[in-house]
Amino acid sequence: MRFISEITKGLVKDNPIFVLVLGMCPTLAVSTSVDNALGMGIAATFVLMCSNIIVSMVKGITPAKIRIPVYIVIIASFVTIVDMVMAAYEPALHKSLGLFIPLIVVNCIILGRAEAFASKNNVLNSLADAIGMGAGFTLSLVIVATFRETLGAGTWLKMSIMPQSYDPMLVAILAPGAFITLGFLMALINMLKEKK
Amino acid sequence: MIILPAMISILEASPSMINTLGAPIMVIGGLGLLFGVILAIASKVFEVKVDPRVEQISEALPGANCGACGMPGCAGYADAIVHGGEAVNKCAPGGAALAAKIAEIMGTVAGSTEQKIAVIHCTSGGTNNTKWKYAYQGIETCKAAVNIADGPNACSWGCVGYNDCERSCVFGAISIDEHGMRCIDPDKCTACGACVKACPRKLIDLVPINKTVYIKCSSKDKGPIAKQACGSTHPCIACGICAKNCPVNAITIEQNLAVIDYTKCINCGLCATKCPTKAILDLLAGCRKKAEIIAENCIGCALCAKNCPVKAISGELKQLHTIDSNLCIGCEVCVSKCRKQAIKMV
Amino acid sequence: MMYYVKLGAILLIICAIAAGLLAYINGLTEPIIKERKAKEEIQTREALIPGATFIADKTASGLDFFIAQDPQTNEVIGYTFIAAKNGYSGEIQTMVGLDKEFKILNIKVINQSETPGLGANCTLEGFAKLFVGLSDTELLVDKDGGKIPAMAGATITTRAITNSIKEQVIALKNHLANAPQALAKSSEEVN
Amino acid sequence: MGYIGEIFVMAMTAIFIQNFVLARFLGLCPYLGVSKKLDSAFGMGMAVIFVMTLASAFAYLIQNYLLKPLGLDYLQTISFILTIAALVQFVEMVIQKNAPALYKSLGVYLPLITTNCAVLGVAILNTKAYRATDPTLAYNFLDSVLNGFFSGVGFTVVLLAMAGIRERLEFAEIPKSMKGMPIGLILAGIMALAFYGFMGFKI
Repeated sequence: MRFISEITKGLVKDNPIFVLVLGMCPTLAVSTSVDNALGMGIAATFVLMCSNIIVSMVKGITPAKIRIPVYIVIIASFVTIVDMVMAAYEPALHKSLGLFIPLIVVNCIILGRAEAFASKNNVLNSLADAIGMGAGFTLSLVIVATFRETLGAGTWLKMSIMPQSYDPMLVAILAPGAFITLGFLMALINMLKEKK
Repeated sequence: MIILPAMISILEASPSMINTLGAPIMVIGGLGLLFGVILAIASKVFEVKVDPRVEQISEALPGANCGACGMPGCAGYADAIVHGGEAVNKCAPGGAALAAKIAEIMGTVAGSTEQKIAVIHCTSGGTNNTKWKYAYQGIETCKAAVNIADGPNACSWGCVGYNDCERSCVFGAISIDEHGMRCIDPDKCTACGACVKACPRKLIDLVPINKTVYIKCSSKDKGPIAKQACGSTHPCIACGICAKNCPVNAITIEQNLAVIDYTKCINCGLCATKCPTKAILDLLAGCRKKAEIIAENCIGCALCAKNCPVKAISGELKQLHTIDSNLCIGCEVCVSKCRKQAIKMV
Repeated sequence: MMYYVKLGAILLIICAIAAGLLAYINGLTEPIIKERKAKEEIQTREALIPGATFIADKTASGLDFFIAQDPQTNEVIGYTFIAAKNGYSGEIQTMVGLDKEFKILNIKVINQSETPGLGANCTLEGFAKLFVGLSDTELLVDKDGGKIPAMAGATITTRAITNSIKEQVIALKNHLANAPQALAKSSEEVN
Repeated sequence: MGYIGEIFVMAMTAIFIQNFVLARFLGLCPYLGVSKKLDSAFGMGMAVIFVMTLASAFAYLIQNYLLKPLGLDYLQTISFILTIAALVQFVEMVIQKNAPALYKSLGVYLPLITTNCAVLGVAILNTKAYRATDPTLAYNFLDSVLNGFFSGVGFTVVLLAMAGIRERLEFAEIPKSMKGMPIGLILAGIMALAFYGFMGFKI
C-alpha cells in the first residue's frame, strides 16, 4: 500500500517542479518541445530510479560527513554509463536523447531525492518514490512543453496545429517565456488546490 | 559484489585492458581518497558540539514553531531545556504527554499542565449580526480594518470579522460557519496562543478546557452604549447580576465588563441563567446532572454540606445526608470534596 | 586516526568502483562509438556529394579535407571538410560539401550541444538549405552583411557555423591556389 | 589590451552579458528556492562564490594535469562533480559551525549547490573557453579562477536583486493563488527579459 501512495505522492502532492521547485535548469532548457520533454523525462526517470536504489542500498555504510560526494559519484557514474551504453548500442535513441544526458547530472531532483528520501528509506520505498518523482517530473515537463511549443512554434509534437496565419510567439520558446508559463501554471494549481 | 565479476572479467581481458582500467581507477580513486581524508579532517576541525538530548527533544516537539513556550520555535525551546534548564511543560500544543516525554529524556519530573483552549469573547462579527459604521473597502485583515476610524463596526470593542485569527491558526482549529462567525474546534485547538496574538482587539484568551462558561462580550462601554452598538443584542451591560449570583464570587466587574476568574469558577452555570442580556454562554446549560448521595458509602462527615455553594445538602453529623434536587445546580463541587466517593451525578 | 582512514577508505572504494566500472564500459563502448562515428562520417560525405570517391588530403594549416572525384573520369567534382567553432554552449562541427568553384553544395551539422529548440534547430535541413549555392564572400550572417538569415533566438549559433565554414573555405582556396601540382600527385597514389 | 583589460572584459561578461542565471539559465534551483529572504540569499551567494572559485581552480588542475595527459576525457564529468561535492561538503561544515542560523535558513539548498548547474557549468566551460581579447589563447589557471569568481559574483548579484524584490512582494496586493513561488517565477521571467538587453553588447 505504501508503495502506491509513494508513487501518487510524487505525481501531484509533491510534484518536483510545481511543489518542490527542483530541477529548474533542465525544465527550462528542455521544455521547448514535447518530444524533448518526453525524452528528458524518460532519461531522468531511469537514472533517478537506478540512483535511488543504489543510494538506499549504500545508505548504511555512508558516514554523514561524506554523504554528498558518495551520492553524487553514484549519480554521475550512472549518467556517464547510460550515456556511453546508449551512444554505442542505441545510436538512434542517443541522437534524440544524447543532449539531455549530461543535463541530468546537474538535475537537482536526483540528488535532492537521494539526499531527502533515499538516504532515509528502504530500497522499495525509494524505488516507488523515484518512479513517482520521475513520472511527476515527466508529466509536468510535458504540460509546460505543450504550452511553450504551441505558443512558441505553433506545433505540438512537431504536428502543426495552429492556423497558418498564426505567427509564433517567440518569447514562449525563449527561457523568460518558460519562467512566465511555469509561474502561471503554478498559480493555476494553487487555485485548484484552493477550490478543493 | 560488483567487484568480483569486474575483477574476473579484467583478468580474462587482454593486458592492454588492465592498464586502460588501472589509470582511471587510480585517478578517481586517488581523488576520492584525497577528498575523503580532507573532509574527515575538516569534520574534526569544525566539530559542532551538539548535545544529543537537544536533537531527541526537538524531534519529540511538534515542530509547529508556534512560540507558545515563549522560545523562538521548537529548536530554540529544545536548546533552552537542555542548556537553559527551561521547564519541560511549557509546550502547550504538546500538552502533558509531551512534557512527560521530555522529562523522561531529561530525567526530571514533569509538572502537570492544564490543557487549555482559545475562546472568542464576542457574539457579533458575522455577516448578519454586526452593526457597521461604514462600508470598509481596504486590505481584508482585521489589523488593517481597525486602524481606520476605530474599525468599521459600531461597537469599537467588538469583532471586525476579517478572520485574522483563522489565518493565524497553524492547527486549523478555527473555522468559519455559514454566517461568517468563527468557531473554535476544542479537539484541534492546542492553546498555542497564535490567535490571541493575531486578534487586534484582544477578544481571544485561553481558558482551561474543563470550564464551560464564557462571557461572550468584551465591550468596556457603559450599558446603554454597548446595547446600542452591539449587533447581536447580547452585550454585557455590566449590570453585575452575575457577580451577585455567583456562589463562589468568581465574577468581578471591571471597566463595565464582567470577567470570570477561572481559578474560582466551579462551572455551575448559574450566572448564565441569570444574565438579562444572555451575554454569558454556558455549554452545559440544561444538561447538567443532579448530585445524589449513595446511602451505604456516606459516613455523615458533612464535608459536602459545608462546601455546597447553594446549601442544597442537609443532614445531621454522622447521619446520612440528603441533597435537595431542585436546589442543586450540578456544580459537582461536593463530588470532588467527598472522600468516600459517596456522591454520584444522576 | 581510524576515523580519517575509515572516511578516506570508503570514498576511495566507492570512487574506485565507479571509475573501474566507467573505464571498463568505456573500454567496451569506445571502439564501437569510434567505428560508428567513422561510418557515419562516410555516409554524410556520400550524402553531400553523391556518387563520388573521396581522397584524403591535408592543407598546410593542418585542416584535413577530402577531394571528391567522379569515379569514371577521375576528374575533381568537389571537396568536403569539417568546420568547427565554439557556438553558444559548446563546439559545433559542420561537414561542408563544395563544388569545383568552391560554391557550397550542401552542409550538415554533425556535432553540437546547443540549447534544444533554439540553437539545436541548426541540424534541420531548413537551416542547411540556406547555405546552398553561396560562395565564401556571401558567407556571413545577414546582421553582419551576409546572405544567411540568423535563426530565431540563435544568432550566436548561426554566426558560429557561418564563420567556421567561411574560414575553412578561404583556407582551402588558398591551399589549393598555391599547391595545384600537389593535387595531381596525391590523386594517383591513394587510389 | 593588457591583462587588466582582459579581466575587465571577463568580469563584465560573467556578471552582465553572459550571466549564468539570466543568460545561460543555469543554477536556477537555488536561485528560485533561496531568494525569499535577503540574508539567506546573501549567505547562499557567498557560499556559491566560494565553491565556484575553488571548483574552477580544482577543475583546471584536474583537467590539465590529470585527465589530459592520461587521455581520460570521459572522466571529466565525474571528477569535476566529485571535487565540487567535496567542496560543498566542506562549505556545509564551515557554515554549520560558524553560522547555524544561516545553515537552518539555507536548508536543503546547501547540498544542492553540488548539482547546481552553474558550478559544474563554469568548470566545464572554463576548459573550453578562449580569451576574449585573442581567441587563440585558451584560459590559463588564473583566467579560470577569475572567471569562476566573477560568475559567482554574477550569480550573487542577480540572486540578491531577486531576493530584494521578492521581500517587497510579500507586502504587495497579490491574488491569493499567486503568492509565493508563482509571482517569483514571473518576476524571474521579467528579469530574464531585461537581461536580454545585455546580450548584444560587444566589449
